[in-house]
Amino acid sequence: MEPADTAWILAAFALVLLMFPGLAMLYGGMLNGRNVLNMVLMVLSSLAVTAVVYVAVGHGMVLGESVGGAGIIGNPFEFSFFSTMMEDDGSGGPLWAAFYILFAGISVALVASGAAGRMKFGAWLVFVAVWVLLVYAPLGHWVFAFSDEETGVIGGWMRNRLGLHDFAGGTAIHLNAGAAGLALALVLGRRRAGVSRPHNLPLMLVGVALLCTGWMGFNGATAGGANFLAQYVTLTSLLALAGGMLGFITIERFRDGHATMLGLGTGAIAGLVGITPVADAVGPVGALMVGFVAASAAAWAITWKRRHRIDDALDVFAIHGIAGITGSLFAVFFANAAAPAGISGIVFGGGFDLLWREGIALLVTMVYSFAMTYAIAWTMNKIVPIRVSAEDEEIGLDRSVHAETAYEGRTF
Amino acid sequence: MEPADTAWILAAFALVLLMFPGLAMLYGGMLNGRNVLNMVLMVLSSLAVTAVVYVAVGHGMVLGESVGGAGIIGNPFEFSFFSTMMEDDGSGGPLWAAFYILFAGISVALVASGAAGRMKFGAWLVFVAVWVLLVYAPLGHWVFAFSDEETGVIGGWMRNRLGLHDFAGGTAIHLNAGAAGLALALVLGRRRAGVSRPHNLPLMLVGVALLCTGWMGFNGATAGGANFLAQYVTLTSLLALAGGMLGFITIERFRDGHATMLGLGTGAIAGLVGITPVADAVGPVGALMVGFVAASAAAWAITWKRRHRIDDALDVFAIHGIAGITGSLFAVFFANAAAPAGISGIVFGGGFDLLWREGIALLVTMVYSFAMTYAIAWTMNKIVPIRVSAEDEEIGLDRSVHAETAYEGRTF
Amino acid sequence: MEPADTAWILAAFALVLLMFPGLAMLYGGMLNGRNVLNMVLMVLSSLAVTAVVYVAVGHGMVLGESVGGAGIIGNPFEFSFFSTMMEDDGSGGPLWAAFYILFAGISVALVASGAAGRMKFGAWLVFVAVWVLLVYAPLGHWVFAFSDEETGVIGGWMRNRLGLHDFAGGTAIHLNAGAAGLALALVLGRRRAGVSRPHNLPLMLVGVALLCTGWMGFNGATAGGANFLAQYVTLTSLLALAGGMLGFITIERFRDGHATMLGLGTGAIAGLVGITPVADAVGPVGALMVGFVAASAAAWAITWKRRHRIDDALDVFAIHGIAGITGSLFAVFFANAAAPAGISGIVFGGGFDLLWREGIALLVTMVYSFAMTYAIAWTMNKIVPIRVSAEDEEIGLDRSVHAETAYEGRTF
Amino acid sequence: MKLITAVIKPIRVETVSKELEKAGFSGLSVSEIQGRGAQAGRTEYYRGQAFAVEFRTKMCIELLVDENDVDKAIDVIVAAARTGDDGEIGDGKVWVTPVERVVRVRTGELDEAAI
Amino acid sequence: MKLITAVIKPIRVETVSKELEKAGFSGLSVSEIQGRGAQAGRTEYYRGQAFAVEFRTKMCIELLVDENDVDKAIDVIVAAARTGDDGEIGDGKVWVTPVERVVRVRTGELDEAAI
Amino acid sequence: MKLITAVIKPIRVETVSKELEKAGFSGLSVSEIQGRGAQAGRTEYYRGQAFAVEFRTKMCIELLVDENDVDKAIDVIVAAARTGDDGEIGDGKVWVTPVERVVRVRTGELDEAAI
Ligand SMILES: Nc1ncnc2c1ncn2[C@@H]1O[C@H](COP(=O)(O)OP(=O)(O)O)[C@@H](O)[C@H]1O
Ligand SMILES: Nc1ncnc2c1ncn2[C@@H]1O[C@H](COP(=O)(O)OP(=O)(O)O)[C@@H](O)[C@H]1O
Ligand SMILES: Nc1ncnc2c1ncn2[C@@H]1O[C@H](COP(=O)(O)OP(=O)(O)O)[C@@H](O)[C@H]1O
Repeated sequence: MEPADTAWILAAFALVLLMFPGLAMLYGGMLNGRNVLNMVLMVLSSLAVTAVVYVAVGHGMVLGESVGGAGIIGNPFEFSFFSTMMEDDGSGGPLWAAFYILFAGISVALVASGAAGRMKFGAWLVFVAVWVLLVYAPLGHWVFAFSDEETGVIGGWMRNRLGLHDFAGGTAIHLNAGAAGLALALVLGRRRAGVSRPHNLPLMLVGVALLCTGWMGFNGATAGGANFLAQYVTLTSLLALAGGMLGFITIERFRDGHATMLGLGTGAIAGLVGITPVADAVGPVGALMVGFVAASAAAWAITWKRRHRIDDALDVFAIHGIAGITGSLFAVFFANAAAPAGISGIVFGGGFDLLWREGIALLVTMVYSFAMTYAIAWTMNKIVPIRVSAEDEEIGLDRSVHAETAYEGRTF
Repeated sequence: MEPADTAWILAAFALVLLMFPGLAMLYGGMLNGRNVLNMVLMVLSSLAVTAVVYVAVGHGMVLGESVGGAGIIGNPFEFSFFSTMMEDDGSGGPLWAAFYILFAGISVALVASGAAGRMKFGAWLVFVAVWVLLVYAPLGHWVFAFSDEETGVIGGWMRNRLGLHDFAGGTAIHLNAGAAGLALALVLGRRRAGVSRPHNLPLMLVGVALLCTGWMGFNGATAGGANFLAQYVTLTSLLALAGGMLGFITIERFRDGHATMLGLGTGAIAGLVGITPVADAVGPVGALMVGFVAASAAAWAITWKRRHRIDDALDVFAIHGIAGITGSLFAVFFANAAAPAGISGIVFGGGFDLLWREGIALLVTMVYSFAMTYAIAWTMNKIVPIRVSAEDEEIGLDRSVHAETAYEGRTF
Repeated sequence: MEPADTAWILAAFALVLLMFPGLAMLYGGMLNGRNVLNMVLMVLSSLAVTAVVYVAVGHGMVLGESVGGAGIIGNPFEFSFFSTMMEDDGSGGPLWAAFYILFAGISVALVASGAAGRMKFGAWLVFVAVWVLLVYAPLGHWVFAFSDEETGVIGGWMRNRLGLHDFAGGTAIHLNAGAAGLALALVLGRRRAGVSRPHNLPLMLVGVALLCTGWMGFNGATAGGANFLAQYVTLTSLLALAGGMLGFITIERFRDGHATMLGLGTGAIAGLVGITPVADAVGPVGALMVGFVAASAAAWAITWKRRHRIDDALDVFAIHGIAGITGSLFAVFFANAAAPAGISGIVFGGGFDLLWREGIALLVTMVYSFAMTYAIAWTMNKIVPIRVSAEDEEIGLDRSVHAETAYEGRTF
Repeated sequence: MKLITAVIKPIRVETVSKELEKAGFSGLSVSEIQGRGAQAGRTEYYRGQAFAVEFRTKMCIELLVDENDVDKAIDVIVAAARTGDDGEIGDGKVWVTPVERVVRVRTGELDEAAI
Repeated sequence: MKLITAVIKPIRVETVSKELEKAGFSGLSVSEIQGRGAQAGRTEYYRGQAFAVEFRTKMCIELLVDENDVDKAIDVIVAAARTGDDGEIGDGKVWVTPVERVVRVRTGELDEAAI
Repeated sequence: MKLITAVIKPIRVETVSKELEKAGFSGLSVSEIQGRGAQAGRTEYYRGQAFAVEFRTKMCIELLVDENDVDKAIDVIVAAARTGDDGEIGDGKVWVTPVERVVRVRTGELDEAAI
């Protein structure tokens, strides 16, 4: 790893680390004032538990050589206890390992939204470990493990056999988290008290700020170093962020009559979700449009979901699922061959194979993630109920589960 | 662009991005609790609209070759739709483009302060687009477009003909925003409810934190890469930040009898405004003093302005205008020839030409920005009134314009 | 200094700068709502005053050649007024100078916790200057000033004669601040109103977020550049952070019956304190464990201290003292020779000399810092009382000392 | 006229308010209070330190009614505010105080007309 | 003695308080309440979901006065609290309840002397 | 029955509440109010601009008591709420209003039984 690349990835690492508290504040601020701290604990503990799992076997399962060359799962023991990280072999091992822990951690942290205000904290900690092993690890392997012809190492099937284009984890991270959040919400059932207004939108704003800034590190570091690709995806990410803000408030303006701050922030995130898989494949104008349509799609999906009364409290499926799918499909049609990825969208003369390759990847990701997460949560729930008691829920999880309250003098 | 330079500019980009939510929180926290979200929407939408304008024609107008070689405005179509950003020509095109979007966006975001709590949101969005084209773009061209003797490209008149020294945009960004904010405040007229206490100073603190940190990226990246100049301006920026904190609370202590947290934070920002144009031209002790006097001047200007009952609610003119002028003038007299810019201040034997060159630049910037902004706002207001109704203002813009409130259970 | 190293240190500088507002929010959020702004002022003014002291004589006292070759204190005038920082001698002078200002500033900012809610602000400003000169500067010299055989420059005794291993300032910064905070708390006496509940835990969360992210810059930059060591300590810091979160909530779960968000955040910090001196000396699993045991030790120490009714309001001794000692001692026993520092812990066959060397360093640091801080505060108090009046304390320092309140409409 | 004051559980405010509206009481005022009583407090932990929080958050409803409506209003409130199957500790109290005069600010109307 | 309670619009608190002071009523207590009445609620939108917010924020002023001052105090309040030209819906209500005893904590003074 | 209302300094709430409990008054309700009176306001400064803050934060305690307990309760409150040596300005006031009926939501118990 060149020093300049190291310099950028070190900085990007710190930026991505900000996404955890950022997500905690975004989600916490959107809930009522009695379940803020619980949400923060869920999000931050995701990182802690993931780190442990990763050091043990997770990193190998994602980036290790495919077991049996099948492209299904990496060798769990390839990096066991990270002993290979201690010597400098020039590959940047420890830094990338740290980085991949954040990738996995943020995925499961997003899933927490499906459990907002009603899951036992102990059950959540167990869920995180199991989910990283059974859901994230295979999906991560499929998408992040590149085969290497020279050394003969075989990686994940989606990336290498199916030939999926996914720049920074639109499938393994965002669509995955979206589907899983939905599944968890379904197993848990709806909140008793019903939906409540966000209790602190400025807190949500701080969260959005940290999340979006971290995203620049997330996408930029996926370029692998301080290179032209990193420059390019920084530009497209910024443009998608801008387009996303405009897209969401445009829909709001015409549907509800008002542009809102929550909408603007939501749009920023949806725009970034949309660009994540295709940041290297669209042109600058395309990036603005990816942001705009992804955020519009998310805005539409939120309303649609509400009508079906699924209590995905924080809309992870709409924002990370639907916006991600929209971004991917946009690129299938409008990818710009002049962009670094060099792919022509169907509209610009590209082959239709792009469509079915992306289609299969999206579908498999969604189905696998949803079904497996549902199975995990359902099974855990059979063994010991994972939902808190009605009384605890009424009191609010901050107080009933964690014996603390977010604000002095405001006990709600 | 060298990889190491890319590494730093990528990181700096993310830091500067933090300035947007930072400014939103600083301004939002200082208003009453009924106009917070509106302010956030204004600040963040500035970035979104600017991005669109920039991709279309803005970037060319600022950095393109001067139309007719006049040094007045760049060629709007030179970078149209950013199609030139897609290939790596070694110049770091997409990254700098992204960076310049932030520069333009933050300038107009600062202007939002002049409209605090009384402007229609739709009118604001239009204003942003027009202002970036008619006010920021020419000023940016005058200051940021360097002529290139080799290629014969001709840049802006201020920088190249007048020979202005302005390290990181003291004129085109801060003084410009200060004058424009004042003009907008005058067209809109004073707030009906009068001035109110800041509703949430910890929120303002978060804003100051993000803003000041972003500023290190702002000044540091203006050095163009990971070089000695970047190191040097990082040091002088830190020292000016420190001097600014001390300067403002010193004035407060003697004028009002108490040092305040709002004052400390305001001083930090004023100190950074002061150093921005001269970070490469003063010595370390000079940097401490720039911060101190710039913040003191801002503290004085705030009181002076209050006496004239101009409702520049968030003091953008005092903090970004007066502190900026003070910093520039300080350097005219006390620039240290040993600093990277190699300029001798008048006190140290430098020529008086520095004074009139800076003087002209400051005056032209201020007059142009003020007059043009006034004209834009006045004209818009003639076509459709840009101020909200008295009733909407009384209810607060969060609720009346955006149909949401910042805090649950606190409707003020 | 190589450009790539500059790139990383510039970014790291900005990250470390975040630690100041981060600490202010962490401490402010944990106090009651009447002393928030005072705490913020204390923390941020620490940076401002330290900068002035540093430019004058501080930097020389820490990093200058040892006066008389004794290893006790550096030559105060070696860098006076930073005039040597203006030319590029390739050593990165201004950047490191800026960086060391932050190191010193954050140390004294931590000490502010010992004065929470009861110290005169003017007295605090004086205390900062004196403390940096008399306590931080010698300790910093002992630990940070390396001797250079080639040039014959002689550095601090702890590092060079005693042969202390301390990666990023566990002694000079954290243990020092812990002991000093305790001493200051003792001189000031306990708060009249007694202990109160944290008034705003989400604010504390923002603080923890900024603090932990900054820490990555802190530890990463101590590696000196964008090298393997920086990569490695980034990984171990992340793992210690994770271990710290788990450690603290595990103790809480078994002692109090509930995991809390305040505990999780506290654990994250304690974990980072633990790893700071040994980030280059333990393996990845060791880093997880350092975090876990350091946070557990801090959790235990907090309870122990409470029983002795010492009003170290924000537990700086437990978190920065005890956790730091625990981390250091862990490495004495379990240092992994394969890690970059190449030290074998006693358990892995290392010599017992490690134990007494660390032991002496920890003891001397603690005793010197405690005694000297006590003496300073005691003396200052004899000259003019440094504690606010009972009435001011009852009203709350925000209002009585700074004439402002943190939240509108909530005057507590 | 009488002023009915009801201290109830926060979770019941919406129900009580809706039921009162159905019963024809369209106006009322609500505020948050902290109450102590038979219902036990709870303990919170901050860095291992236990804080006894004796007070429970309740909502206080105030309702001006005509003399004749007092019984009806109380019945509605009590029925709507009760939680669990036969009421739970902490469900709250309702009390009635005499009011001598009521004025509507907008019109200056008096007493019954002003409610 | 009587207790005058006034529920008024937040924007009028300052005026009412100033006018009362001018009229010689130097002491009073204010708190925030949420009111429902003839004045319509409003709708807020969060991610497209409509929340009906029935309650409007009002301020509640409480004022202990001597028997003889009741009329004067009510007149001052009503005049100062009215908004628009002839008052607007939601301007609020003022009511009077009997008080049997008042004690000043500081001195133990009673009744009229304690107000 | 009577309703005792006490406006006191925030710093005294805990003491008053504890003393009342000792004296056998286990139930009460507390809320925060802003008070104006003889006690002077203060000035705050924001960027050099002075804001007169006339109101002081006080706590309002409400206590339903049996007729016979009124004197005892008032004595306890006054004694516990007084600050300084002989009381300070701003220590607050206590007043008593008649209550005609009390109902316990949980059980429907009435009057004395419901307190
Ligand atoms: N004597 C009293 N005076 C005023 N308020 C009271 C009194 N007793 C109880 N309350 C209020 O009523 C609430 C419920 O009372 P509590 O004794 O806990 O349960 P219950 O209403 O079932 O008897 C308390 O939290 C308090 O706010
Ligand atoms: N019956 C009532 N009892 C107690 N408070 C009431 C009652 N009716 C109205 N209020 C209070 O007075 C406020 C104003 O009443 P509203 O009916 O909206 O307008 P108006 O005062 O013009 O008739 C309400 O928001 C509520 O706080
Ligand atoms: N006439 C009044 N009506 C209602 N509340 C009052 C009245 N006078 C004072 N208060 C309340 O009592 C508090 C203390 O009163 P103040 O006049 O400052 O001191 P003191 O109680 O020593 O006379 C005030 O802040 C206010 O909340």
